[in-house]
Amino acid sequence: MTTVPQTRAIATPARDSLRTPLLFLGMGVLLVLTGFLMGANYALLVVNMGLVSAIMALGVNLQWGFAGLFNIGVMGFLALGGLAAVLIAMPPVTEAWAAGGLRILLGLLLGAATVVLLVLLRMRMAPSRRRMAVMIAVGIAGFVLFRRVIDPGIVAVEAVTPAATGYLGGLGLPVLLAWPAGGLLAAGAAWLIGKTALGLRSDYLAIATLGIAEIILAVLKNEDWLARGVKNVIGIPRPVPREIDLQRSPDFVEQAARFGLNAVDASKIWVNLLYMLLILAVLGLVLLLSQLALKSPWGRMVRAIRDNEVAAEAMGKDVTARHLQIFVLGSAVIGIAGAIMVTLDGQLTPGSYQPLRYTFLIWVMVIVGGSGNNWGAILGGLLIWWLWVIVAPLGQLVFGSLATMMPEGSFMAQRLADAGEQMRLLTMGVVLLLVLRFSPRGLIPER
Amino acid sequence: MISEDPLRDDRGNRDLSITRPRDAIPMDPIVPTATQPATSVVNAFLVGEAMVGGYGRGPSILNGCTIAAEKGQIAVIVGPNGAGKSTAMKAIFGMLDLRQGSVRLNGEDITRLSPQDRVAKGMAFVPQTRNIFPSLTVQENLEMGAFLRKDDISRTMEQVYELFPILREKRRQPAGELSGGQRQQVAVGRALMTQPSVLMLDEPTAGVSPIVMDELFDRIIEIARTGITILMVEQNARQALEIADKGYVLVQGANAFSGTGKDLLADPQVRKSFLGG
Amino acid sequence: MDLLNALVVFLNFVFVPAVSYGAQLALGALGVTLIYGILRFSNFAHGDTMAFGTAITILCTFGLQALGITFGPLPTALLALPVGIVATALLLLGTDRVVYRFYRERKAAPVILVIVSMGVMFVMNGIVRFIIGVGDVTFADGARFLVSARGFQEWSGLEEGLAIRSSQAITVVTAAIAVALLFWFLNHTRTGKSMRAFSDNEDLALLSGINPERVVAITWIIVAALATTAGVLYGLDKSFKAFTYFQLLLPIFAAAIVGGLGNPLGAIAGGFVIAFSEVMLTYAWRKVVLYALPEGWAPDGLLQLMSTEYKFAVSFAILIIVLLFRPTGLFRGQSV
Amino acid sequence: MIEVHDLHRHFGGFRAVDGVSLKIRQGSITGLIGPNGAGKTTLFNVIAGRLPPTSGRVTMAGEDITGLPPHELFHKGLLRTFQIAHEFPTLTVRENLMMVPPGQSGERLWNTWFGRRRIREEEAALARKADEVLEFLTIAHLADEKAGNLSGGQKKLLELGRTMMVEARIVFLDEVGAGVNRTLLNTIADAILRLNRERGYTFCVIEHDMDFIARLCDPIIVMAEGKVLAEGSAAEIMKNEAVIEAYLGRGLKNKGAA
Amino acid sequence: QDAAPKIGIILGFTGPLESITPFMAQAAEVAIAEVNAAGGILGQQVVSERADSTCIDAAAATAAAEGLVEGGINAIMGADCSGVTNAILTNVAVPNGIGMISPSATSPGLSTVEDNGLFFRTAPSDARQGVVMSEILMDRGITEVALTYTNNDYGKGLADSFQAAFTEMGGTVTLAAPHEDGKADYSAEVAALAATGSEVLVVAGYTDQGGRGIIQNALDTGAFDTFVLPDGMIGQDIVDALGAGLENSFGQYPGTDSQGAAMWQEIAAAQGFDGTSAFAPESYDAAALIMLAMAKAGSTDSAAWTAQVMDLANAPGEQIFPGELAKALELIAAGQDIDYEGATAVELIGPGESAGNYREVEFKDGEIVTVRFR
Ligand SMILES: Nc1ncnc2c1ncn2[C@@H]1O[C@H](COP(=O)(O)OP(=O)(O)OP(=O)(O)O)[C@@H](O)[C@H]1O
Ligand SMILES: Nc1ncnc2c1ncn2[C@@H]1O[C@H](COP(=O)(O)OP(=O)(O)OP(=O)(O)O)[C@@H](O)[C@H]1O
Ligand SMILES: [Mg+2]
Ligand SMILES: [Mg+2]
Repeated sequence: MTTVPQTRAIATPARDSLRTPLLFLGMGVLLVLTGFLMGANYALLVVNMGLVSAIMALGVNLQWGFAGLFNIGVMGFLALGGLAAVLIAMPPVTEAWAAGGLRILLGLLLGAATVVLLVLLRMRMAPSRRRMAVMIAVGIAGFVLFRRVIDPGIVAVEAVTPAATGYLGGLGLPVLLAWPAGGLLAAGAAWLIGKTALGLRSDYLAIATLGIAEIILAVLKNEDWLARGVKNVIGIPRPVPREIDLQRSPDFVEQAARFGLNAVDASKIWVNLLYMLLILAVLGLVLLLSQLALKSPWGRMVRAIRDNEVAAEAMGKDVTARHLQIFVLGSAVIGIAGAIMVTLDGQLTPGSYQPLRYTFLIWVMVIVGGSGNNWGAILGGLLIWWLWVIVAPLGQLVFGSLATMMPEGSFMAQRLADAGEQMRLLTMGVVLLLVLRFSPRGLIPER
Repeated sequence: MISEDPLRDDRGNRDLSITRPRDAIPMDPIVPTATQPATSVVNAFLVGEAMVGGYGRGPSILNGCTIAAEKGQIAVIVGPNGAGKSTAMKAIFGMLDLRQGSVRLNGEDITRLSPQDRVAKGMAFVPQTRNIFPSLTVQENLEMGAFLRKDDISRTMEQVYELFPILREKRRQPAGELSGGQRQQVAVGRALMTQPSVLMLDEPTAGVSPIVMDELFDRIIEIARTGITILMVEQNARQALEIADKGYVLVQGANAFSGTGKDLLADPQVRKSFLGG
Repeated sequence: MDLLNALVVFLNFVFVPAVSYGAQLALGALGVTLIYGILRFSNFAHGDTMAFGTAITILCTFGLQALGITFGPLPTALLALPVGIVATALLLLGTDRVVYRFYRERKAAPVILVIVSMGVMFVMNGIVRFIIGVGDVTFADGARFLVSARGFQEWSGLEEGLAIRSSQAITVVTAAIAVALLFWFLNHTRTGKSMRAFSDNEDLALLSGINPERVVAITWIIVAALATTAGVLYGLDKSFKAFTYFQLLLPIFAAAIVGGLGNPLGAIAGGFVIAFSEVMLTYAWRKVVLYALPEGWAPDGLLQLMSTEYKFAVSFAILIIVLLFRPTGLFRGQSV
Repeated sequence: MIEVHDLHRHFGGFRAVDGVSLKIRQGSITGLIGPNGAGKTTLFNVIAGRLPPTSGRVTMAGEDITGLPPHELFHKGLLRTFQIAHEFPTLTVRENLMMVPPGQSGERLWNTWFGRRRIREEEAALARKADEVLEFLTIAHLADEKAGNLSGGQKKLLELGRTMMVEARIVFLDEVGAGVNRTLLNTIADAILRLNRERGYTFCVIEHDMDFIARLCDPIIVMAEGKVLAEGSAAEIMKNEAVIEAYLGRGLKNKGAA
Repeated sequence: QDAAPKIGIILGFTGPLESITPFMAQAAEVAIAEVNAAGGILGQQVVSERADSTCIDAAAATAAAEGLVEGGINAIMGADCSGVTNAILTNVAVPNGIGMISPSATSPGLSTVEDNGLFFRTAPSDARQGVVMSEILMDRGITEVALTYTNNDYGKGLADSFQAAFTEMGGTVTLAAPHEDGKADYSAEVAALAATGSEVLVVAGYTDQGGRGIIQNALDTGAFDTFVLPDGMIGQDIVDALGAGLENSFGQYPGTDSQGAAMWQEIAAAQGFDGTSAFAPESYDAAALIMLAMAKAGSTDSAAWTAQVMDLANAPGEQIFPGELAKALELIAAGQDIDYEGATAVELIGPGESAGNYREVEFKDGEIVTVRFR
């Protein structure tokens, strides 16, 4: 019998078990090649961000690949993780706290109290017109009170040297603490969202989560007292030494010289390696925990729920609770990745969170890698991120040389030369289509 | 993913075999061998002969079984669950690639025709599962059955409604909202609308109440009398064999017994092992 | 107290803009919802499909203008529209042939198709930018206004003006016609029914003799017509820019989903829900109230429920609330 | 055991269940029959928490269970099968069964990380149990097959098999027999009887195969057009004119072909 | 020195600013070509390489910049958006010790970032412009305006500084509403702004983004017919697109009464592109400054050339305008002082950012007419 396409193939176990290591080996080769062509440090940078992407992909994979939750609000949870980095690591702005910090806190408490009261009312009172009226009245009163208390505080805080601070600042704790904190923050938000929106299915859930992500970002962009809004927070402390300090340290320079490296290269490589270790530790932990969970009755239950919610419910599985649990866990993982990303960048720029980059690209990673398979998600994260950055120089190379092949000064030559950078997206698209063509269920399909 | 309404969930689209991607498993050339059964059936109107086939690269489900039906006659396939009855039906209808064997209609070899082409040749099929269009209304379901017909379909539709009066009542309702038995009636009705020359039914009476089942069998006899060939799989085997001209017992993808319906009913071993005593 | 002026202010700043924006979204959403309804996936390339059709139409419009051909008071682009539609149809059919068909035959899960459409989106993106560049292109000509603000003031003698652009009027009319035609087509023609049958149960459609390739081709052709029309009308009203068309995707999807995926009426309803919630909830009602209330009762605030920076947040919040009460949209759409 | 009080379930204006009151006695095997569209499945769905009732009440052993979600009912010992098989297609057949029993320690996330030993033991026991059930249903050879690849009848068997994985108090069977080979159906009937006699399960069975019903069930409740039409023993029902008229019919008119 | 001097041009060629970045890059390349025509610097032809900052994706921008560094650049002309500019600065430029001049990152936050003396910008920080704009309004007797700004660091920064200055001078801002760029529809913003009853609308946005959409919509509905336009909003393209609609409007953008801007227009026109396109002249200046500094330092080493930038940009010395780079090189070679004026009257202050002289303009008959300088 001749060859059969992969979709239909019930691949032999031997080939199956080899496939994953081979693909990872291939990925490694690609990265090493990149290192040779573009410099070791460039490759390290790409790997680091690729690993962060892999963590994001793991989070999405947990939600979609294993539980079938179509969350395209990834961007929002990433941003929350990033916010945690600011709230934890930036030094507090004492003038701002003095100006109106407590007022804002009080306002927030009042707001939260209103919500809690509303929920209690809803639970305690029987459904009726009266309940509706009471709830609306409480809601409006709460909102007005909330604004009355918080607004002057906000104005005062934002007036404190707006060009440099104009916000409350953070806790001034070590930035590494922001990573779990980012997870917690995202998890908390996910819990609230899940409580309301998880009743929705497929694309409806998708658009709801997207909407919530947009709302989270609107708050981040416009509430300057929180994290400076679109004015960005820059200079977030780093968990690793700064290159420039290393370059100035004689010890380090001496060490570097022993390896035959100059101080600049050595410092960059050292810093990136440190980052890599930290990220790998997180990635490893997340991977280990989710693999253990998935290879257990819990994982079986989750897959059963994904396959057929109705039947799972009839078999005594609490579908809503499981969905909520997974949504929260997945979002927490995404939040951690968000905090790591902001730490790597050293800045929080709410204006830069765009769905294309921070939601859909992550989805591409999961699907190309193979949804429902953690190794696939990791491979997808590495590969797609690699492509995302490499196609820019690549596209320029291809189109630049195409342009030179055209007759000098012709319309096409001009267009091609102009289009060089534009073609990054096109190249990305073509590669994506090719990968999915030859491996429609992803590179490392589920079992 | 599963939607809110369990009844709406059987959108097709899961059975990969049906569309036969071009690069499906190529057939080995069919060389007549000594193991093939005697050619007594070769001249029947519809023949699936010495069929061997399975899903994807999996093991063979059909192991050389032969099914045949004469023009205007009723052939019934019975057998235990998983014997390959539905698979045999699919193979005859071209929804599964045969590894060996052939299918002939009216003397013509149709082994390599696609299901669509077989529909054009006058074959109609009611699959065992996912056999309705859930979001189309009952009436639209029936219309779709007559999709290829150019003539006036209102008379046939009237006949279907007479056969299954409940469908007339529900004709404006999406078929996905019907009860299990009602859906089965829609499925059979859809096939009747085709006015085929061969009608293939995979367990048409599953889930249908006794009174409707009797009506249905009556109607099948009538249809056969108009010269239409009928091939069906049944688990309500005793009733089915009673009206069958020809019966096949399939076990593990091979013919275990065959004969007229009466013969099989009379055979104590068949009764005990396959017809529930 | 001046109720007439209050009404005109309301019409000019809330009603007319929301109606025309709603119609623009609706036209886009019709295409999205049709693809979802028949081919069962969310097509991310739709924004760029619109951009492509518009780009071709624009080039053709420029050609016509260069030849001195215009369309009287109507925009020349409408003359060029058929060319754009044909080009887009060819592009879509080609894309289907080289990309989507493969996955259809393999019965790929809808999400795979979604991601694939993202790949297509990237590619179309590149093509569009290649054809027409990344800059802002204005191509509207003909009479810009049906009723201009100044003209209305002079005609009515009122203090406030009311403006209705011709592109707005054309968009609303087109959207109404498109949804009516589509509804009729899907529910009352043989081809339309066969398309719905195909979307319901592909296998059974085959067994009924429905030719899937034909269904798919017709779907893409209708989508091409819808997308190009939507894109051109939007471009006439605002202007053309590749990146904006890509950004249009989100509100369009929101509209299609809140209306109920797969339902043409839902697309229209969804478009208006999004548009009206954006405009109404962030509108500062001060001026309207000033006119409507007796002298001296004037409020001092702006009477704005939400500031405009939360415009999208608000419209998305409304969308989520709608979905909480109607989990598959206003018109009970499909879900995979 | 189960009491249904004046239960209504309407779809739009259509009354699928229209004022049904009935009792399912503890330890009985109650048959529920009636023409297609009588409202049997809808009644099941309401009792089992799949659909909220329009009005009316359901009690189980005196406790009001109206509108409880299915998973809670499951934990109260109420099981059901589906008329249209609801397998978990990407799980293997064995996994389909192993996922059923409640209270598995491995279903808590925490234990999957810190209680691996216990999980392994439990799993081994579950797998044994599942294999026994599969053996009984004659599909042991398919244990490692994906459930999505089963034949129509095999899926129905799996559907039944799930109810055999746990200690249930009451089991609702919605047409387990449709599409199941009659010889095997007899075996299943024996099993139901055994479960009923030996383990005290209560059953409520929808089925169109009158031999099966007659052999197992007492009493039999007949529904038609959303209402209860008759109730009684098999013999009584078979003689009931109204039931014959609406449901049973009088056999084939044209015996034998040609 | 063996390798040719190499400048990395890193701008957001894809993403929200993609419609102006090609002109910015072209402007920088024009400067490079000019220098090369004059024989290059340090005896070698200058080469350049573009990279995509995406404007939004800090990680991708970092990688792209690192790629440039590995490719051996000696200076960075960029980046465009403040966010990615900061990321590149702290993650690439500082660790690698590469000098960087941004033509368009206007965020005040960048003034205080730790740059090791490597970072400059030819765009003024927004603080000054707010004051200038307020003065212009006051001089025209306008004391009440509505304000809309693009919701990013540029728009927000400018809006903040304007609001502060204007209120200080006794003016009222009835409503400050942000708008998002690249969105489908701006009716809601215009409706809210119109409801304030103000006669004048300040639009702090970009010529080809939401700012333009807002003006278009306001004109169509008759909500406003007087607009005040800051630098990001002034360009020939918007004048062409809106035509008579801007007759009553005015604005200001960086420039002195030096002839630099006009000369730049000519150069750009000769190259076949729109010199008024936002941040194109700043880009020319950034590239020119880099090269002149290298020439003056006699080295492509960043530490060396960045040390010369302030000197070159500011008086004393002979003024250098666009198109006069050859002359500048000669002067430098001759050891004479120069004061680079360029297309935007470059004057670097504080930590190396443009001081900001502004020209007040009106829009008459489809032309941008300078009224006076401030
Ligand atoms: N979701 C729904 N919307 C509208 N009508 C429905 C819906 N579900 C069921 N019905 C109607 O309710 C009636 C009862 O259906 P039900 O499935 O309970 O019948 P049944 O007694 O189980 O029949 P069968 O023996 O055929 O399975 C049917 O007429 C059906 O058309
Ligand atoms: N899509 C599929 N892929 C792989 N194996 C399949 C598939 N469908 C059926 N099988 C296997 O093929 C065998 C025969 O299935 P088939 O559906 O033909 O049985 P059947 O005789 O119709 O049984 P039933 O009476 O239960 O409907 C079964 O063992 C089943 O597991
Ligand atoms: Mg079968
Ligand atoms: Mg039923």
